[in-house]
Amino acid sequence: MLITCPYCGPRDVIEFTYQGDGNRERPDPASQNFEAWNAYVYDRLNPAGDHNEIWQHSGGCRAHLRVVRNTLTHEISSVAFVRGDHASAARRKAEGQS
Amino acid sequence: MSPRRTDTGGRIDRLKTIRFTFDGVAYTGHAGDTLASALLAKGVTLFGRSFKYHRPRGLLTAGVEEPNALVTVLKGEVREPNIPATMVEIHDGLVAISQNRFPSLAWDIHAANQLGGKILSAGFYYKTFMGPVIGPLKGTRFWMFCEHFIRRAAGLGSAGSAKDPARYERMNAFCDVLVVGSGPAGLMAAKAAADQGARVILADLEPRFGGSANWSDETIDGTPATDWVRRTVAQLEGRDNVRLLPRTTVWGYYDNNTLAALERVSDHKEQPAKGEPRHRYWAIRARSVVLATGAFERPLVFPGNDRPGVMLAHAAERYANEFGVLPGDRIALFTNNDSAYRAAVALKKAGAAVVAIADVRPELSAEMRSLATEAEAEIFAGHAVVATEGGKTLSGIKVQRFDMVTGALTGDARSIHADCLLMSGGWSPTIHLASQAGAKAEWDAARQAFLPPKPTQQWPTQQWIGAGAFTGSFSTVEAIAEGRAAGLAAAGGTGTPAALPIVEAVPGEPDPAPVFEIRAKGKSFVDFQHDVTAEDVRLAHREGFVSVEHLKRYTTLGMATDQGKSSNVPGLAIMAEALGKPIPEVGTTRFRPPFAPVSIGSLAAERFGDLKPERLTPMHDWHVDHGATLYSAGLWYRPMIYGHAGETVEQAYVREARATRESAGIVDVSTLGKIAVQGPDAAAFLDRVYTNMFSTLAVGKARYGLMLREDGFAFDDGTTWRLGEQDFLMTTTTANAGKVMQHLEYFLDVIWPELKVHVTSVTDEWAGAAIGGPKARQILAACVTGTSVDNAALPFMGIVHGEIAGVPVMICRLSFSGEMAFEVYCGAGHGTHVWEALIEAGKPFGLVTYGLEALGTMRIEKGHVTGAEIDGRTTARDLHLDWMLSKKKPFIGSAMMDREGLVASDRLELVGLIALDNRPLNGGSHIVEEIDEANPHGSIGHITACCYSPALGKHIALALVKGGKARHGTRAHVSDPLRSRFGPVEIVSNHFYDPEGTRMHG
Amino acid sequence: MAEYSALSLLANALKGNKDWKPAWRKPDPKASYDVIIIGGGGHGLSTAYYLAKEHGISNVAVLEKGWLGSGNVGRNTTAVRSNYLLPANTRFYEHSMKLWENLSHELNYNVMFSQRGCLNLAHTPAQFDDYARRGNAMRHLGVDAELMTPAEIKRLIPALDISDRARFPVVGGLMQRRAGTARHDAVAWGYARGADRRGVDIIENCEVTGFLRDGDRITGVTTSRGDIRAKKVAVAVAGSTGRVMQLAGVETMPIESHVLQAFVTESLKPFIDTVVTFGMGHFYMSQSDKGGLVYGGDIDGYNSYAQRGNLPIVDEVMSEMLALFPGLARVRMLRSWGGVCDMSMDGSPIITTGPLPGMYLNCGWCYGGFKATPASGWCFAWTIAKDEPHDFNAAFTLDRFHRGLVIDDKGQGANPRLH
Amino acid sequence: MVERQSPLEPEFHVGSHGNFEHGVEILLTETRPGSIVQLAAWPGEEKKLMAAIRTVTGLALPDGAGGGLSDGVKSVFGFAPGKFTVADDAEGLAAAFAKVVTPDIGTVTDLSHGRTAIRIAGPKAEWVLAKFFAIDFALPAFPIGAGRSTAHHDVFAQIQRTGSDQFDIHVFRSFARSFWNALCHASEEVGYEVQ
Repeated sequence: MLITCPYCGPRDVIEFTYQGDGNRERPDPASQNFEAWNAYVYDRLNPAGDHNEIWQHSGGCRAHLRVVRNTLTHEISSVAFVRGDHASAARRKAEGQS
Repeated sequence: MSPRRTDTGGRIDRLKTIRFTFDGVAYTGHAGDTLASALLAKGVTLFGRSFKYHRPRGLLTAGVEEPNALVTVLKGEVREPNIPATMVEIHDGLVAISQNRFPSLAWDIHAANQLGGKILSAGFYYKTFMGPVIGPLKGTRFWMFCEHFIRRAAGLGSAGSAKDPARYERMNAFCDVLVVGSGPAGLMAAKAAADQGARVILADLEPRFGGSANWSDETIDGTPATDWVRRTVAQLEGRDNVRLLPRTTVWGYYDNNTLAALERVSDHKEQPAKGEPRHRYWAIRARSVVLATGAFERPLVFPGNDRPGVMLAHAAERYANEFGVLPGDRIALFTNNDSAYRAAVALKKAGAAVVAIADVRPELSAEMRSLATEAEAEIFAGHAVVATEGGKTLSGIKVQRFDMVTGALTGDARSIHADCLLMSGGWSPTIHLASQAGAKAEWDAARQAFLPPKPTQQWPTQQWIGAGAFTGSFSTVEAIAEGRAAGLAAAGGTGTPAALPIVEAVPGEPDPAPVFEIRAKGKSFVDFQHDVTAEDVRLAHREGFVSVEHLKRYTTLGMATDQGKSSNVPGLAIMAEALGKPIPEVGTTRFRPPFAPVSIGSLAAERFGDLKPERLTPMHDWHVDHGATLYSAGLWYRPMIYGHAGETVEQAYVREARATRESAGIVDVSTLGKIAVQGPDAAAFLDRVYTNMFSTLAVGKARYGLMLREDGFAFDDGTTWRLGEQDFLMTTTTANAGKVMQHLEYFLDVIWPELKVHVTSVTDEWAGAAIGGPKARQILAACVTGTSVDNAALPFMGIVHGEIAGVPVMICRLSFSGEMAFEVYCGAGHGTHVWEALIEAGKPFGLVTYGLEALGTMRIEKGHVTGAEIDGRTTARDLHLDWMLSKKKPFIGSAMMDREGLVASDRLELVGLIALDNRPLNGGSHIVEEIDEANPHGSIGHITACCYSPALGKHIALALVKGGKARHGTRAHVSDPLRSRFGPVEIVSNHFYDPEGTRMHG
Repeated sequence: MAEYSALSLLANALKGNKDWKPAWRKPDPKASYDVIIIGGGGHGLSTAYYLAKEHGISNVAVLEKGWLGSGNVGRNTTAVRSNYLLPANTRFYEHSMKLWENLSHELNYNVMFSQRGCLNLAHTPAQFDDYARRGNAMRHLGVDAELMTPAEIKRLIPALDISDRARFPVVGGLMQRRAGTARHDAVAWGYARGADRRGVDIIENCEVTGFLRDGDRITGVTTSRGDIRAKKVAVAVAGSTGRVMQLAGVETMPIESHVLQAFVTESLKPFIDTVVTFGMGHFYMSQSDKGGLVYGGDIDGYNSYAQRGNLPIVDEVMSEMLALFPGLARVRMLRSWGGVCDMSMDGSPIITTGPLPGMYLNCGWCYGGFKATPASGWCFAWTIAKDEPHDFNAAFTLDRFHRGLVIDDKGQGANPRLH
Repeated sequence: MVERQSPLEPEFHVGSHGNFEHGVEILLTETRPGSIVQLAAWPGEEKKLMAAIRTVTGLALPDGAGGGLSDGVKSVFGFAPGKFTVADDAEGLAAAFAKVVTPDIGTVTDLSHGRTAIRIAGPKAEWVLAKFFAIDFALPAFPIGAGRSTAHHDVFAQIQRTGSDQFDIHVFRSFARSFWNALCHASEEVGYEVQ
């Protein structure tokens, strides 16, 4: 499986660390809403189909990526930096992609 | 007469003689021979024994799909079992032996299994061997008794335990077009793609490129097909953008067009060149893939079809045309399709007598009749072979009139004298890789075969283009046209190419008659290696194992080393007939990697013998030179003790710890994780990450910190040093350095992107030495310049910068041992230099080096926690670290740490233990209130770490015990039935030694 | 239906094996049942069997989307053991072990449970202490465990590299002698036959497409073969838990579905006797009766329902294999496959009533569900029949995560890919 | 000035090795730069950081992910969004950057001791590197000057192409000896020389 890191280009899955369900929302740090905390820590969307998930390119630029990947076919339909302010660092199309 | 070498012909080099042995007998062959062809040329027909009945077996095929002729190749003590003789290229000194036979291949006592006959039907073992319900053999015992013998009878070759001296390597490759298969289709595809300028890899599992062109005896562009192959390969060889990989089996098709291939680099050589691997594992990332993998011929299922001498028709054609070997003198053929007629002609040309062609079809085309005439073969149209005769070799066959619609046999059987029977049951495209890629095969009723699906139905992440026999286009004319189209398409090319090469081939229609089995008396084999018969398939049907997967699993059909390459479709067909359903409704097998068996060495590749890199501290060589016994800690090596001659480990660490507490000791702490936390929000970030405050920490000071996981459990601890207003140096435990780094990065990237903080691993930047003990400060004072190290300049948790022996150092006064202690950090490249300077400075003060054991001893005496206590299940409260949980701010884990399960009163809490019987305690012992040696029960906790404490003169331990703190001052017992260590202990505070910390505060 | 025995084999052989009957019937679904079990894998079938046998509830249907046993019961590495650290797990798996020990007799079907032992190798003194802790935990619950020295290990497994030259030398091991392996498919078939003989309808090729409801209450299922009503609907679908629960409107669960690959070599003469595991990575191996080395390692580490894995894990598993057995470099991997594992947030299972009225849930087996098959069915049947858990599964609740009562044998926290 | 100890020292054997009888196709050496510095810009400050790099080193970084260049003495390349590695034969680079990379631009991290720079050169450099790293080393995909962050299992590596057949590999110091040994081992097939 290849993930196209916006910075590094397509790389083998071995370079990435899976950080799971990207739909989870961390409650406000001071929040006392334990339902929300529990949901954030323990409950996962586990769809058979497109899945919004977080990967870290730990064996590369170490950026975290938001990936939409189909769990039935492993097809990846989008990859973006989790940090919006990294968008400008994305590899330009014109460059040779490895 | 028996099989023999032809006088001329073949792609072997008759001038080169090669010597090898098989079962201890010396043979010769020629360069270009396989073990199969070389032995066959010498008249050998018995190659192996089948799995279950140990029936004698000969060659069925000439290629990778061979189920019968499995051998073990020996290289010294190293064994390579279960290799098809058809895939072994002979070389001088090759030693091969047969397998799964005792005492010899010709006389095998396990052949007696055949006498079991119908009792040993499919799945019989599920119905018996259960044994008595009561008595000494109840439960699993009777089965295990029987199993003992079953296991010894089962199995094919033997593996060895000697380490393979060979080298294995991996190669990561990238290309625009990967072409799998180098027959006419693959060659055309590779050439077309290469002409477009694409980066092309062409792989073929055979040593010779050309596929069927090597044995089809066709002509292309007016020259023998082999010449056309040679010319085309030569053109490709000369190009920078083409890589040719012969002897390379593409065995796996993974996500996003990642394909795995095995190149047998030096198996065919007597000795590999220096540094040359035995196998190279290619991990290929291809933009597009052309599958030109050809097709496998199918056997026909009829009684006696497994006798040595019965072989696939094209295999015989290959032996004759490619290897110059005749598999027999008097050859008969049995077919349901036209392709066998070409074989008949080829064998006739090569010098054999073709005595009969039995064809299940009542009507034969004029072309086939003319080919039969050319072969001088008697035609038996509308006939079938119903028996074979002979012992371990074929002596004759019986043919009988056969109605292919009803399957009825009529009339008298006629015996025909023959020493070789060739069969052809039609062809199955080699769709394995496409199937692995996710494609579901489609049944084609005309071809009587599963074909790869149309491209539109492919999985989105795996895009391939098919060509040639792989797609069901069995003629060379089609292969060449499809190959070029595929190559062009794969390279994204357009334009009108030149005219296609012109092929002259023997005529023949591609569609076989839909006949798979001749039902007559006797064992008719479907899966040759596993001895699955047509009756076994019908038994599976009777017992309800009718889906294709149940059929496979119940009968083991298709589970042998050939993975059903030849047996799959006949098995399905027989089941379909039993069910009265069309074949596709029985199901299709989804093929999984590997296409053909893959050496495990190749998959480990460069990590064979080198599983993990060694991580070394800057002072590593010094430790080794000074007698340290090394301890493997994750990937690191750390000194465990610096033992003196004749010392036990315990004597060494007691000496080291005692000396440290009496004078001073020094330990390498370079392995601690170190993370630079920099930026304007660094302090705020640390406040969120640690349970305690760091924003209040003054520049030039350090603080001990604790981290929790999001779920509120303890995660890691360490000191963090504030080097500047926006510049922190965090230390972590050695084991958790990587995890903590990822934890921090995750929160900065995903949760708090607004924080301006950078984190960088600087573990390797710094060498660290911890020097502690009553004399530690004096030692530092003796060697540090540029700063004072007295109490005023360097208070507890203070940091100073100075120099040691001309090298800048950073010193923090903190203590793990409980002594007055300092951590001295310097650039890693200066680590040994500073270390030696400290050792030198310490000599007058009795400084000792100490290792992990003494470190552990002193930390147990102090009651500090490490990974043995922060084990992922304990909370800060369990470890009496609740004083570190700030109430002034939220932090990671703060919302979750007070849940019911984390504050329960019966949780395990950290305590100290003192052995009251003065005997050593064992790590992993449990704690009980009452000893019951015979029936241990009632565990209330366990020991996490233990040692002999030189400071206390006692055997002590840290332990996690239920409601621990409330038990201080009470007695309990260690219960260690594993090592029969039981005895009384006193439960005490985990702070054994100097609980007030007077020593470290000085 | 005929009992299986050596005698019946002989009698049938004499009749040309023509009289064998299907191992289980192929009935059409009825309109309603007392209990519907979704999932014709090991756990669903054993649940049905014990419902009928222990609780007299035989008006039961087991609904299987594909062919029976097509999930993880036919895709695992067949190890059976009860060598857990935490008491809730140890007790449960030991109950399972006791059922295993009599299972072939119980089912009149040879599931080939062979107690050839399971050896966990330790590579550092600290790891050895960890195993000692685990072994002692087992011993204090009446479960067999023993420590072994490198010399003893070498005698047991001559092909193992225990030399000091090894990157991670073997310093000892934890052995459970009663552990072993079983023939995985036979377990599914044996339970299917056993349940069928007690009147349970096993319905293959019947995919559940939705739930019938009366308000909140689950009253049945819609399937590819029509609607089927039931007083109780039990879900035992392992890797498909997320999908099935979504059909019931439960969007999130403390479960992620991950792919686990497994491998087998070509058939070899006896090479190792026990199940053996590597301590400095993730690798386990045993040898089947046919002679193939059956082995595996870690999950691929990302959500997947694809039953296909990728190369990094393949390479990792083989590398670890050769670190222990350097003589296997020339042995060849014959087959690989992938199974979909229901990884829970603490690595331990869930067997519970609910979470909806009329529903019962069995999931969270991670990649250890095969050995649990008997006890899982036994406990789930109890829970369904009595509407409350047995002591053995009382801790395996769904709400334990929120309450912080996690059973985290590996101490990895809420990170399924690490369990 | 106290000389830095190389982590490769006991395994650094100058001379020809492996299958070199037919010629050496790989040159291996340790470049031992005096300084290796990591620079990281805050979001939006990347251009300023690149300007600072130019000020200190005289090297004008090209735009774009993984862009870099080398003048034979100093080299620089991007390895992550907003992050750059700079190496210099001379010591003191971190101090020089500390003066110009102000806290509002980003951070400076000195890794001069923490990373070991290994140079592999020769006609088979791509071939040998491809044994370890799953990235495309072909020139069009990996132009001269460019940098890549990648890993071989546990060994993290930053690789800069400093010539058409020359690469500088920065690895963590603690892994350097293991990686060096592996690199030498993998080069035996084509013959290599340690300089």
